Parts: sequence; structure tokens; C-alpha cells
Amino acid sequence: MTERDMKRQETAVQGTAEAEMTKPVTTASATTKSVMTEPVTTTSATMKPVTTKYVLAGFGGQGVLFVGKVLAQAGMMAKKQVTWIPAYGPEMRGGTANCSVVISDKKIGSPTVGKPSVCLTMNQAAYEKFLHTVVAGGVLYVNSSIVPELPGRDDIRIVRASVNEMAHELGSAKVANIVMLGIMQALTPSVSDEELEAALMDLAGKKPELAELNRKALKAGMEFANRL
Amino acid sequence: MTERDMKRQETAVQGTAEAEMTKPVTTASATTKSVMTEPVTTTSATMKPVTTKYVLAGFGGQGVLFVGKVLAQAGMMAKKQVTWIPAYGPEMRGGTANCSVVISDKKIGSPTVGKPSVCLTMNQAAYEKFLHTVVAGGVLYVNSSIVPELPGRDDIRIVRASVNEMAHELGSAKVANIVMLGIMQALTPSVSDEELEAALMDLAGKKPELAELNRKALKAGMEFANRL
Amino acid sequence: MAILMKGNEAIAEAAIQAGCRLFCGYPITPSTEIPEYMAKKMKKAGGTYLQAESEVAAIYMVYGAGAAGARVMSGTSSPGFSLMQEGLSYLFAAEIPCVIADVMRGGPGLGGLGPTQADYFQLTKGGGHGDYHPIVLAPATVQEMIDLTKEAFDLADIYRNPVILAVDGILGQMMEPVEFPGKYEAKVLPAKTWAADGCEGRPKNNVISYYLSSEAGEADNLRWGKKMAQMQAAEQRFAELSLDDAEYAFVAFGTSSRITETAIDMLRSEGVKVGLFRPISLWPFPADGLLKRVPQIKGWMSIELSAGQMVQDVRLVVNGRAPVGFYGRQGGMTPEPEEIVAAFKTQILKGGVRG
Amino acid sequence: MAILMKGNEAIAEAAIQAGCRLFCGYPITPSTEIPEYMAKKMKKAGGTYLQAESEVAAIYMVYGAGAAGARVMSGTSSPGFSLMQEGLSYLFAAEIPCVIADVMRGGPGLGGLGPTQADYFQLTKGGGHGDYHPIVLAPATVQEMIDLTKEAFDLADIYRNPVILAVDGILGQMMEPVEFPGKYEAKVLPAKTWAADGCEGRPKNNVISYYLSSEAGEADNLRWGKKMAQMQAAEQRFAELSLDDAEYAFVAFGTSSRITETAIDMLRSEGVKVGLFRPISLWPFPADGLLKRVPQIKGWMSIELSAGQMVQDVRLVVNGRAPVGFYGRQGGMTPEPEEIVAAFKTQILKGGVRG
Amino acid sequence: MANNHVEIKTERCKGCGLCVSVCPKKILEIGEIANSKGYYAVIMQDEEKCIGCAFCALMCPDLALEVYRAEKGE
Amino acid sequence: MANNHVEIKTERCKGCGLCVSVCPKKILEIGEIANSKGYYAVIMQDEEKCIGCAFCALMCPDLALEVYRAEKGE
Amino acid sequence: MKTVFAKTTGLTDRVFHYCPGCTHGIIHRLIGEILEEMEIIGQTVGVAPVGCAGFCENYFACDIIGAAHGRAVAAATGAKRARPDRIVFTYQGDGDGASIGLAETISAAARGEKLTSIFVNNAIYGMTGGQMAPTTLLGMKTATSPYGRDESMGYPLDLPKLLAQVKGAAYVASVSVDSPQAVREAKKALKKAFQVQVDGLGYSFVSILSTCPTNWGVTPVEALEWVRDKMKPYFTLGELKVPTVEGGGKE
Amino acid sequence: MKTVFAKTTGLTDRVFHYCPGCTHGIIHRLIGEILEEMEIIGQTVGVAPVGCAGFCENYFACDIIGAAHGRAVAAATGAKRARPDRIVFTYQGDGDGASIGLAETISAAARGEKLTSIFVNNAIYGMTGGQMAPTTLLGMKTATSPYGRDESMGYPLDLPKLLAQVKGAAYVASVSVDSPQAVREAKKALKKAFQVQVDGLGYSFVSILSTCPTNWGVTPVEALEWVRDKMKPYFTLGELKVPTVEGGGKE
Ligand SMILES: Cc1ncc(C[n+]2csc(CCOP(=O)(O)OP(=O)(O)O)c2C)c(N)n1
Ligand SMILES: Cc1ncc(C[n+]2csc(CCOP(=O)(O)OP(=O)(O)O)c2C)c(N)n1
Ligand code: SF4
Ligand code: SF4
Ligand code: SF4
Ligand code: SF4
Ligand code: SF4
Ligand code: SF4
Ligand SMILES: [Mg+2]
Ligand SMILES: [Mg+2]
Repeated sequence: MTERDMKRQETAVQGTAEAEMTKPVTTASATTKSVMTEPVTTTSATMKPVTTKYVLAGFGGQGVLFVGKVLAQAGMMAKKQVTWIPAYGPEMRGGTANCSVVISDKKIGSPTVGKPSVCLTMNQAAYEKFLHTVVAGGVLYVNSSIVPELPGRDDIRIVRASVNEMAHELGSAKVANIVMLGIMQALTPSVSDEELEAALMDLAGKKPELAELNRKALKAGMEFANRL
Repeated sequence: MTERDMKRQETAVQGTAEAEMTKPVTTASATTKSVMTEPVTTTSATMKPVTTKYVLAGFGGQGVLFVGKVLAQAGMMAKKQVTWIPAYGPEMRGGTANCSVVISDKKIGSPTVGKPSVCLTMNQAAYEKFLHTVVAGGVLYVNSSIVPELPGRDDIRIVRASVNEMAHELGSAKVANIVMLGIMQALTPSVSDEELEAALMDLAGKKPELAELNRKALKAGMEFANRL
Repeated sequence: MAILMKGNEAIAEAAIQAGCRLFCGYPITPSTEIPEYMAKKMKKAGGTYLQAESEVAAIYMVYGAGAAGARVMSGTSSPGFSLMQEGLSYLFAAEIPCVIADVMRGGPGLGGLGPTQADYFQLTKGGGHGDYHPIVLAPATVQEMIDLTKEAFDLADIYRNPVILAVDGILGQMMEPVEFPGKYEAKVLPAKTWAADGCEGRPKNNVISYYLSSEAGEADNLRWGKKMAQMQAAEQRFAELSLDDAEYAFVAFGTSSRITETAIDMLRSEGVKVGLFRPISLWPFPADGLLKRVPQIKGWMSIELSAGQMVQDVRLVVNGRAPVGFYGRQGGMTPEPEEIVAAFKTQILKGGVRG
Repeated sequence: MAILMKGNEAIAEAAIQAGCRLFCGYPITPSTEIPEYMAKKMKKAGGTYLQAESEVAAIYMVYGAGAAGARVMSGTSSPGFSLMQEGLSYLFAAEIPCVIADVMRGGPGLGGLGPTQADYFQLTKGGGHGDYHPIVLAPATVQEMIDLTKEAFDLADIYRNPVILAVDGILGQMMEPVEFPGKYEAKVLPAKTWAADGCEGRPKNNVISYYLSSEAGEADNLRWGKKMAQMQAAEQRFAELSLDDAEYAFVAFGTSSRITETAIDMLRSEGVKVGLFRPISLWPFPADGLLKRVPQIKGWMSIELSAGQMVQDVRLVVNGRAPVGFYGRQGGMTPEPEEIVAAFKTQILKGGVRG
Repeated sequence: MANNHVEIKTERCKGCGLCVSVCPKKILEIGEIANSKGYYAVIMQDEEKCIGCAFCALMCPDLALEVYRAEKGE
Repeated sequence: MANNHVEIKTERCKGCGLCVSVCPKKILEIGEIANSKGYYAVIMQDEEKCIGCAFCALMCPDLALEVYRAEKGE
Repeated sequence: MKTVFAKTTGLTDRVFHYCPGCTHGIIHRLIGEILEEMEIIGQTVGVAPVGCAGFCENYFACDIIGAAHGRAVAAATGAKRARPDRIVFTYQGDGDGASIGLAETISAAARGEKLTSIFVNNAIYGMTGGQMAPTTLLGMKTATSPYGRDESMGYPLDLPKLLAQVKGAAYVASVSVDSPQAVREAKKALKKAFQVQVDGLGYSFVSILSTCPTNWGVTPVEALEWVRDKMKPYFTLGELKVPTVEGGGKE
Repeated sequence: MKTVFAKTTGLTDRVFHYCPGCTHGIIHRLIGEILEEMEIIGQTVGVAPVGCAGFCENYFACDIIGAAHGRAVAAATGAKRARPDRIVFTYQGDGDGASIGLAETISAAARGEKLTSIFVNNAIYGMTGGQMAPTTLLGMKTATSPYGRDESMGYPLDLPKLLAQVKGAAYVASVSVDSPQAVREAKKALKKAFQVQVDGLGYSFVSILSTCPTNWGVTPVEALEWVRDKMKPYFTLGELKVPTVEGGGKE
């Protein structure tokens, strides 16, 4: 992996001038597939402290690191413990980037996530790499705009959504990640909707146009998920 | 101590172009003082293996390191074990240099000499530094051309000789060290006279004039000692 | 108020708050956010971010600034840290306070960008020549990075010694919520009467690192030895987790200590009485604290992001009184808690490691 | 025929005889006779003495030449050796054979010119970043400097690993009679099929030191770990003196081992059954040989020209089964045999040291 | 006479547009179809106009272009 | 009128002869008596001839010389 | 059909890892072509830097040694001194060659090392994500000059201009690859540099103005314009030194 | 009597450790005089090299920081950046400043560090006993060029000539101390260099040709002649760059 990539992939955050140099691939169509398992962790008020472990993966420029940051920020605003760690794949430019996020009601031990309960794969390489790491009963979100229908698993829930197209319709391919964040929020929330939106505005709401776009993307994702 | 000195004092060997930049001081007159002790070590054929430990000290340019090399070379030619280690005083240019030489019939353990059995001090600083290190019964040679009459010790033999003047008479102040070597050879030999002379010629006999001068100096020293 | 911050940025911000007004460094992943943050924030704080031409130059810029009495810092990652070893030896000998962060990445050689703790030996045994030790502090959370950075500056001034922040790549890159507790109040520190900053009104000062004789050299070394003994007596830092009833103990620092915490949760849930001894100061190694636990602990295990370096220091303290195992990952990999649990069972519970 | 030769010159001559045809170095006392001898003799041997602009450059000249398949060497002293630490880490990772002599002087910092062994940690634990070890050989006589220099080149080629000659300043400067036993016959060594020296007639070679993923990094590190384990199995070297009937043992290398020999003579003449375990390879530390003596020895003592570094390795092997004492001098000083005797009596005979 | 020919190795092309910017005949253009890496490769508009000057290939940083000139009589 | 005066700090002098070589009046010379360090210090031959030009002092690397010029009427 | 332009055998078939439009790729190609045309692929040892070009061993068809950051010239010196019969070149970024490796570059020139250095000046540290380089222009914003480089951070270093003053440097050229014409000139300069080495005349050095669209934050085409508008006016261009008969160079 | 020449208060009373006739002593004196005349003793921080002048903290009356070999300029940079109100100078040998510390010297010049470097060129490594320096002349015999330096070991580096090409260098002069007249010129140059710093104009650098009778193996007087006959013809002399109004230097 290059030092440059490490740096770059991370700076390609939502709403900054630095977006991808090349247009994202937008071919596969939207499908959804679900199995009847409950998400392992929710924020529902049980006595046992809840810990949600995320891995969010895709290629550089798809904004997966940013999605992780929003989740972490939201978790923090919700007075939970959070950690966010970026990691970078072995390949050169265009290689896989991912981040691990932990949101927990108690002090976080390991901040690294080998076995996520919630996983997002925005491209095929990520799908292939992380499919088998998700804990049984966990949820895997898949960007079906890019990831073709591939063998899955029966012991996890797989949520497929063509977020590129959805984002495109909203006016910018760049918010595909936020659409997906909305979907995740609807199905496996770690914080309240308000907290998530506040976090998103904190990180990408400096400019009014961007704020509006991101808010719309989040909503669109949530609505899409609620229709599932 | 300077790295330069370390280097320089050593290169100021007998018979090279590099001699002292300043003329040596030649003031004190020749006197000799002896106490009735036997040198600790001789080459006489006893059964017990004999080890002679030398410290030869003076200031840079007086050729004490060279005297040590001649002794070591002679020891080696006599098929003995030998070591030679240079050491340099703390001061800048003009500071004290010395070397430790061990000549032994058996394998040499420590090559460092803290308590010499034979010691040579070519200047006052060396005299003051090493007087008290000589083992009881040892011999201390003193260049009385430079070292004034100072308190000594009763349990060692102190041999004083104005070798600067003697060297001057031979035609070169530079061979004062060799005159002293001759004196040491006469009183506390570690090797035969032939071996010593051969060693000297090996190291400083390349040019005929120098060979002659050094040979004369050695002889002069031995004759002087034999008259003591 | 808590804010979400990257470890590297937290170090930089904490340094500025601690009064650091000069940062001299050279960019290298995964430490680059430190200089970048400094470049962004130093000016406003009235200080200077200075990009050196190399790490060799950087460490001597630190040397000159520290010698002139400034609170000064540098930050780098493993290969750059290697280039600073001569300078560290000089900084120690000239007794110049300063703070250096080593955000460790995969080695040896150019290696990779993944996180490691494989500079432990270099950090604690002296990667440069001669008998010397900087103080080495190893945080395990981003908050601790802030607290230890501030403390590092004080320790540096108190002992006139370089202080190193030993940070694995994960901690440097990780974001966690942190708080900056109000205005930082430095301890009352000795005035830098020794600094070479212009001798107006006092006798002149020299800040040098040589000695003219071996006798003087030994005297200096003995004096430094005493100083190091003082640090060993006063500055051992560690944290303990679940050790009071423990029969077994892990030893780990930084990120690996956090992964180990999770492994401990797992083992405890199986009824294994195991705890964690976490060195915070890697030098001085918290031998006294560890020694206190020796009678009680039936088996030790060091967890590191390396081939096993700190384990030597653990073994030196345990000194044969119990088995000391080791598990580590290398080259940028991190262990899963499950691996640690498994290794513990094989090496310690099943006695697979020598006493 | 025996000739009287300085240790530094002996190294240089032995290197030339071993087929070294390129020396890249930068002068520094007390190692300077190595480059000077090379400057005088290399040309006649058909080789090159190349004065680098710095030790940093020197070690990478060695890197390039070694990568191109040459037998190449450098020599320096402690501060210069510190500047080579990044390079050593790279040399290890790129698996480039070469020989470096570190003629140790007083540190830390600019220090002094007296002899020390205070780079032991730097030499054996890895002064650079990452998990790596060069082979480190420590001669104790000028003759051994010749023999080990020649062997160093072979070991470097066999393992594709840098080999360091660890020489205290006394050995570098000392003259002793030595013999060069005829023409040097190198062992039959593996052909350097990996060298980057022009790919005519074969697939191209790359000599690099990075890995693209942490997975690959771990694999590399594990492979290197295996190589190091092989070296540990096959290349531990040591010498023993009077150990067969010994109840006590000194551990010492280089000049301090020779001073210790004299101390042993003294103690033996008082009836104390004491011997010497002399590591010749400092890395791999001769743990197996030392371990064999552990059951028999009631007390150990490490004698070093430092504040006590190798003593840690001794303790790691003895592991609490007997007391391990230490006596050392620093900053360029050397102990007298009498001091060693006295320290032995206090620490070991009178039990003044912890188990 | 046959056209000069520019062979576009679509899989090597990264869609940077340098060739487009230097073509004196303005016959190159970034296409609409992404290659397997997600880059929109360059396409040739009107090969007949190509003068075979190879400016495009000279500027291509990714060896994605080869240029062939029709020889007399071809 | 009094002479110009060159004060020679014999203990600082190392007998290097640089002053001797530049004195336009050739009135300096390396002496016969060594100082406590063993250096043969420079001596003044004929102070009357000294023009107080301070060439000697300018070239002395060891601050062994001070130069005073006689003032009118001295 | 007559082949006007086809891939050289001086390069492997691997696709470059460089960003779209990065002119590192053009420079690679020129070197590959020269290795092929001079028929020296099998006799050449290249030395890779640390920087974006740190993986160039995947591309050049000749043997490659990967040096540490800034040490390519030192490693090349070792290789060349060990194998004087080989052609040795370094490929380095501006950070590598003009900052951390500055002493190595100038000292090798002074020693007249018979090797060739190719210096790719993109006014930034590409690999590490766009920090200020010794060559960063005044006013230019980078990750470590976020408000623009000002004089307190120094002036951009014009390395070829310096090297032209060094006696052991036999050939010093400063070129660009911002247009097809410039690319042709650059190739000529590079070829001369290799020829100077083959002829054993001394150190040869070619500086090439290059782009970093990614870290400059512009499109590849804009990047070429930026080279033309900003870099070319600042950095001395042309053949700054050509070999004389006796070996050393002449300005 | 009127004092024409007396010891300056810019120096301590310690007797120099330099060899008889070594012109390091003259240069020390000039600096001491300037510190006194400019009334900056109490505001100045000097940075000592490793080399024969490595003990100069014993002589200069101002505060001194002893750097590592080659790192005086880096240390001075740190000191000056930490205390911009102070006058900071380095005193370095040719090995220190032009070999191991070459990158530091040129980079500081490029950054326009507001400090003064005094570069004492005696064409040899004095401290370590006379090895070849980057400035050793062709044909000159040293401990590491025992048969005379030949071209394979490179050409002597003319550092001031290089520095004059660097924009951030405000003042670059190359002088000698081989005669009373030259000593006067040298002092003028040194004083200008300090003045440039006081005025905050940028980096100032003075190279001074100096002797090493000990390692050259000649008498001190012969050494001066050797400077005149051999060194002065090779190394560029004079004021190579003087400050312009806007800060950077002009050739
Ligand atoms: C000793 C060391 N310091 C720093 C780094 C980090 N680093 C890698 S490449 C680089 C600079 C790259 O810039 P340049 O040489 O201009 O090449 P480019 O990537 O722009 O082509 C740096 C600072 C390193 N790998 N090693
Ligand atoms: C890192 C390092 N390398 C080498 C040395 C040894 N060394 C000390 S001074 C010196 C060179 C001195 O020459 P120069 O700088 O020209 O000063 P001079 O003594 O001639 O005035 C060297 C190589 C050292 N002390 N540290
Ligand atoms: S060869 Fe010339 S005309 Fe043809 S496409 Fe390329 S640039 Fe255009
Ligand atoms: S220059 Fe090459 S890579 Fe860029 S668009 Fe044209 S063909 Fe594609
Ligand atoms: S002042 Fe002039 S004339 Fe007088 S002694 Fe000195 S040099 Fe000679
Ligand atoms: S120049 Fe100075 S040191 Fe030299 S001889 Fe004259 S007075 Fe003495
Ligand atoms: S980061 Fe810049 S220099 Fe590196 S490959 Fe990308 S565009 Fe090229
Ligand atoms: S060795 Fe040379 S430079 Fe050093 S003090 Fe002596 S004469 Fe001067
Ligand atoms: Mg660059
Ligand atoms: Mg010099």
C-alpha cells in the first residue's frame, strides 16, 4: 500500500473539494435480499451493555471512512463510547479502504474489528473480503450498484441497495455513501435519528447546499429501508 | 582528548617525516638515582613464565609509542607473546600520551596495564601520573632532561637520565627515546640485545642514515646504563 | 466537551497546549497528521512549524532549540526514528529536554504502513550508541495521548532528558472522543538556567555532549546513571486491570493492551482469573509494580505487535518464578482477541512455555 | 610468519583477503585505520576505497554494492554507527550481505575516544526499527579479528544478512602478533542469483525492502524470523576457559574478557574455582552453551565496558537459577583485574546480588 | 488509402484526458463506458482525420495508445 | 619620542613564526628559550624599528601579541 | 501499417499504479524506450526511490534496487563502484533527491560518479499525501503549508542550477513533459544523460518537471498548464551543462 | 600609548588548543572582535561543530551549543527559530559543513534561515588526523588519499560558489587569512555576514581558507604559502552574493 493512498483515501471525505478523480462505476441494478435474522445489537434498552462493531469498506473515494466518522461522531454525541480506525488495503490507487467503528455503552477494549456485527461493502473486493467476517446474525449492507449478485450466507442478513443510482437521482453520485448510511440507520441504528443527522451536519453541513444534499440523501436511504 | 591527537601522537614515530613541530625542551641536567631493588622481571631462565608489563609515557612527539612498538616487535621476534596498546591523555595538543606493552612467555590475558613493572616517564606530567602505579620492586625510568627532581618512592628503582642532552650530542634530539630504550635494555631486558636491535632496525632502519643514528642512540643508552 | 479526534492530532494539539512553540519534523506515514496539524495551528499559537530537510536535520533542530531553552517537539515513524538515533544519544548526553513521537509502522526496512510495536527495543534499550535511556511513554487511548504528551514536556524539563511517545500506528490514526481539560498548567519546573540562549547578565553557558578524558567520561556516565536510577525510582507508570484476584496476567501496552482487555473479558466469562498489567512507561519499565504481582501470578503472557520484545523485560522481572509466554502479530497485523485467548490456553493453561 | 599489526588494520587486511573489493566509509576515531588501510591497499588489490560524504551515505553505498552482489564492507565507530541504523534495518529487510565494523568508543553523544562496549544493546537488540538482527561477532584478539572478519563475509553471504564486527576501541588500536594463514579459501557459497547486477540472460531481479500489505509484511517477518531461528541454531559461538571444574563463571567478551582472564588467574591462585564463558557471537547470543553450564554454576558475573547491557542476556538464560552479578567501567575506562576480583567477592562470594 | 490507426488499450486507460488535450485533430474524447477498474477510457471519434502524429501516445502516461500510420498503397 | 611597543605574551606564544614572516621590519624572531609548554616563543629584536603596523598581531593565531603605538610627544 | 508508436520492451506489461494523468508514467516510458534503443536493458541497474515511484521495480524491465528515502544516489554509487561495467541510474522524486537526499546528490556529482540521476520534480511530496517539498513554489498550498508557502519556509530549490556549478557533473539538463514537443526534448536529454554514462564522462543529471494532479487538486490537463504557467518560469530550463573532452563538465 | 591591538573581550582568556600556526586561531579572534564591536556577546548563541573547532566553547565569550558532526546548521536553525531575537552563528570545518553536513548547509540557505555560517576550509579533516575532505585538492596526499587525490575520488567542492546560486542565501563571501591584508578583508566579510543577520535579511555564509600545517605536513609559514599558491587559485573568492532590498540575495 502506498503512503499516498493512506492519506488520500482518507481526505476524500464527504463534502470536501477532494472527491474522486474518476467517476464511480454505476452499472448493477438495485435489488434487496434479506434473511430472517435479527441484528445482533441494537440500542434497545436492555440491561446488558450493547456494543456494535462496524466494518465499512469500499474503494478509495467512495466515502466509507466518512460514513464511519459520522457514525462515530453520532455515537459520541449520544454519550456512548466510540472508536474509529481507518485501514487501507494492499493495492495501489483504487484499492480497498475500510474503517472499523465501535459504538458501545461501556468502555471499549479492542478498537480493531475482526468480526463486525454490522458491515458495509461498497464494492466487490470489499464484499469478497468481508462477507465471511460478519458474525452469525449480523447484517451486511451491499452497494448493489457495483457489487453483482454473488453467493452470500444464510446466517446473516444481507441488505442490497443500488445507492449509486439513488444518489444520482438526488443530484450527486457523491452521496451514495450517505444514502447507505440512511439505510443502515433505519435497520440497525446505534443512535437516534436526530443524533445521526446532527452528526452528519457537524461533519458535512458547513455549506448550506451540502447540508441540504446530505440531509436528503440520509432521508432517502431511511425511506428506502422502511419500505423494505 | 581530540581525535586529532589520538591520531597524531601516534604518527609521530621515530624516523618519519612527522616529528614534533616545536623543539623539545632541553634544560634539566643529567642525574641518576637508584635504589637497591632488583627488577621484578627479567628474561633469566626460570621455570615460572615471566610477564613484563610496561607503561611508557610522555608528551606527544617524544616517541614513547614508538619505544613501545620496538619493545613489542622485539618480543615478537623473540617468539614471546606481546601486546601494545596506545592511550592518550585528556589534554589537547601537547598532552600526555602513553602506551602499555606486555611481553610474556605465556598467553596474555589483560593487555591493559594498570600496574607496570617497568615504567618510562618522559615528562613531568607522566612522572606525576605514573609514579605511584609502578609495582613495588619495579623500575621507573625518568627523562631527567625534562623532569625535575621530585619526590620519588623507596620501594622501586628510579633511573634518571638526561636523554635529551645525550641525544643532542648524538646529532639529533629526536632519538632521546632510543637512548632511553638502550638504558632500559641494559637494566631490564625482556629480549636479547640482538633481538632489540633487530626490532629497532625493522621499524626505523629503512633509511641508512636513520638506521645508523638509531643504532648509535641505542648503544649510547646501553653504555650509559652499564656505567651506572 | 468531548470532541472526536485522531490520535496524531491529539498529540499535536496537546503539545501546543503544553507550550510547545516549535515543531521540527519531516513527513512520514502514519505520523503525518502531527506535522500537518502543527502547520495548521502553530502560527495562530505564535509558534513555528518547521519542515526539516530530513529526520537527521529535524532531530538536531530539536537539539538546538531545546539547548536554547525552548519547548520543542518532533514526530516521525519508524524509519525516520531510526535516522534520529544519533541525535537521541546526543540529546541525552547534552541533557536537552524535548519530546519526540514515534508512530510505529511495519518494519524492518521500508516495510509497510500497518501498525506495529516493533520499535520497542530501539525505544527502550537505546537505538543509538552508549548507555542512555530516554523516558518512553506508551498511551493506549487518544485521551491518554493528550495527557501523556503534556506530561512528557514536564518530564523532559524536570530530568533534562528526551521523552518519547511510543505510539503504534493504530493509535496515531484512530479517532476517539477526547477532552481537553481547560487551560494546561505546567508544573512548577526548574528554571532553565543552563540554556544557551544569550549570556547577557550571567556567566556564559555551554551545552555540549563530549568529555575530554575517559575519567571525565566515566564520571558523566555515572552521573547520568544516577539520573536514570532516579527516573527508575520515580517515573515507573503502569495500569492494572482485574489483577487483584488474578492467577494469570497479560502484559501489554498500547493497542495490543486494548485487544487484550477484550480477550480478558472472554477468559473471565469462562471463569479464568486473568488480568492485565499495562506498562505506560516502557522506560523506565514498571518492574516494581510487576514484581509486586509476581508472587501471585502463576503464568504471564506478553502480547505485542512484534516478534516479542517487551517479553524480555517481563522475563527479567519474573526471573524464572513463573512461565512467561508471548503472542504477537507482525508486519502491520493485529491479533483478534480470540487468538490471544487460544494462545493463552496453549502456552499458559496447558503449560506449553518454559518456566 | 607472525607480524605485529593493529586490530583495525588486521580487519582491513583480512577483508581484502576475503575478497572484499569495495570499502565505503567515513573517517571516525578510533576506527580510522580501517579506511586508511583500505585507501592504501585496495587499489593494488584491484578494488576501491570510497570515501562517503557521511555514514548515512556510506551504509547505503554498502547497500547498493551488496545488492549488486559485491563483497562490500564499511567500518565506523559509535556515533557513525548510530547514523547507520536505518540502513541496517533496510539491509536486513532487503537481505543484503555485507560486513560492518563498529569500533566502539565512549558515548553517549560525542562522548570520548576511550574504548567501550556500550553499543551492545544497539548491536544486538536492533538499533533500527522493526524486528531484525544482524549477526554480531566479537573478537578478543587481533588474530581473532582476522579470522572472524573472513568468516563474517561468508556468514553474510550464506544468510544474506549483514554481519557486524563488534570491536571495542582497545582491540581496534592494539597491536599483537598475527598470522595470515596462506590464501584465504572462501567456503563454497550459494551463487548470488538474486543480485541486481544486470538481467542479461535471466529474468530481472529486484532487491527491495517493502511489502504491500500487512499480510505480506507478516509473511516476510515470519520468514525472517525463521532465518533468525536458523542462525540461532547454527551460529552461536563462544569460548570457554577453566569452566570444567568451575563453581562460578564470568561472562565477558572482547577486551573485558581478557582482563577477566587475568582476574580468573588471581582467583584460581586463591583456590576459587572460577572460569570464563566468552560469547563470540553476541547475536545470536550463545544461550545454548551458557545454558549447559547453568546447572553447575553457583554464581555468574558479567564484566563489561558499559553500565551493564549483556548482563540482561545472561540473566535471561540463567533465569533465576543462580545469582548474576555485574561489574563494568564506563566512558572509556577499563577495569583492573583486581577490581574484578573484588567485585566478584562482594557480589558473588558474599552474596551481594539478587538471584 | 487506409486510415492511420490508433489502438486504444482500454484496460490500461485511466481516462486522464491528456491525449485528448494534445490531439491536433481533436478526435479523441473520454468515453462513457468504464473499464473494469472504473475508469472511463478514451475513445476515437473519427479515425479518418488522424494524421498519425502520435502526440496522443507521446503524452499518454499509461501506455494505453499505440499509433500506426498507413503506408503508401495500403 | 618613545618606541612603539609590541607586548609578547610568551606563555601564549607557540613559536609558529607567522608574525615573524609578516613583519615588514623583520624585527621579530623565534627565541631560544622555551616557555612552560615547551614552545620557543617569539622575541623582539629591535623595538625601535617597530612601526606599530600590527601586522604581527593580525596574523598571530594565539593572541600572544598586543601592539601599542607611541603617541605624539610620548 | 507502419508502427509509429508502440510499447517499449524496456518496460514490463504491468499497469502503472500512478494516478490518472500523472506524468511519472510518461517519464517511465521514456526511460524504458531509451533502455531498449540503447540495448542496455540487460546491463542496467536502476535504483528506485521512496516516493510515488517507489514501486517502479514493477515497471522497468531491468534489474532494480529499492533504496531508502533519499539514498538512491548512495545506493547507485555503491552499485556502480561495485560493477563499473553496468549502467546505473536513479529515479527520484524532488523530496527524495533535493531534500532528504540532497547531500547524496551533490556529493555524487562532486565525485563525478559515473551514473545517471533522473529527478522528477512535481513540487510536492506525492507519496505521503501532498506535503511541502523543497521545490514547492511560493504561495503554493500543501498539507504542510496550508496557508501557502511563504518566505519563512524558504525558497524553492533549483537543484539543476546548483549541480551545473559542480565540477564532477558532466551533464545537467532541466526539462519538462508538458507537451509532446517537451516530451521529445526530455527524451533527448535523458538519452544524452545515459550516453554520457556509457562514455564514462561523469555524473549526469536530468531534472524533469512533472505533475501531481492528485495533490495539486486539479485535473491532469490543468496540471500540465500549471507546469507551464508556474513551474517553467521559476525553474531554470535547458541543458545547463554538457560534457567537455577531459571529463569534468562545462557550463 | 595608544593601543593598536589588544585582546578582544569577545574571547575568553583560555589558550587555544590548536596546533602552532593553525589559522583557526585567527578566525576565532576575528569573530570575537566582531561580537565585541557589534556589542552582541550577550545576545549571541554560537554553535560548535565536531572537528578541530569542536572545543571552541572554551574560547568564544558567548553561549555555545555543541552540535554533532555536520549538524551545526540544523542545531543553529532550531536555536534561531526558537529565539529569533538572538544572533546565531555556526563555526564549522569543511568536512562538517560540506560533506556530512552538506544537506543542512544548503537547505538552511534555501530556507533563508536568518543565521550566519562560518566555514573554515582547510582542505582536510584536521581533527581525525588528516583524511581527505570534500575540499581536498586534486593531487593532494592525505591519509585516505595516500597516493594523491585523483579524479576517481571526485573534484574539490566549491561550496560558496554553490550557495551563491541559492535564493535564500542573502550574503555569501569567500575569503582567506593568509596575510594581514587578507585578515582585514576576512573580518569585513564576517562583519557583514553578522550585520545581514542582525538586519534579518537571510542566510549569511562566509568561507575562509585556512591552514592545517600539522596534517599538511608543512611549517605554518609554508602553510600560508600553500593557501596562496594552491587553494586561492582553485576556490572562488570574493563577495559572491550581497543582499538585495527584498530579502533574498543577488549574485
Ligand atoms: C526516512 C523516511 N522519511 C520519510 C518517509 C516518508 N516519505 C515517503 S516518500 C516521501 C516524499 C515523497 O516525495 P517525492 O520524493 O517528491 O516523490 P513523489 O512521491 O512526489 O514522486 C516521504 C516524505 C520515509 N519513507 N522514510
Ligand atoms: C558521525 C560522526 N562521523 C565522524 C566523526 C569523526 N570526525 C570528527 S571531526 C571530523 C572531520 C573534521 O574535519 P573538518 O570538519 O574539516 O574540521 P577540521 O578539523 O579540519 O577543522 C570527523 C570525520 C564524528 N565525530 N561523528
Ligand atoms: S495520432 Fe495525432 S491525430 Fe491521431 S489521434 Fe493521436 S494525436 Fe490525434
Ligand atoms: S492519455 Fe492515456 S490514459 Fe489518459 S485518457 Fe488518453 S489514453 Fe487514457
Ligand atoms: S607592529 Fe609591525 S613592525 Fe612592529 S613588530 Fe609588529 S609587524 Fe613588525
Ligand atoms: S604568531 Fe603568535 S604564536 Fe606565532 S610565533 Fe608569533 S607571537 Fe608566537
Ligand atoms: S500522488 Fe501525485 S505524483 Fe503520486 S502518483 Fe498520484 S499524481 Fe502522481
Ligand atoms: S590539526 Fe590542523 S586544523 Fe586542527 S588544530 Fe592542528 S593545524 Fe589546526
Ligand atoms: Mg515530489
Ligand atoms: Mg577541515
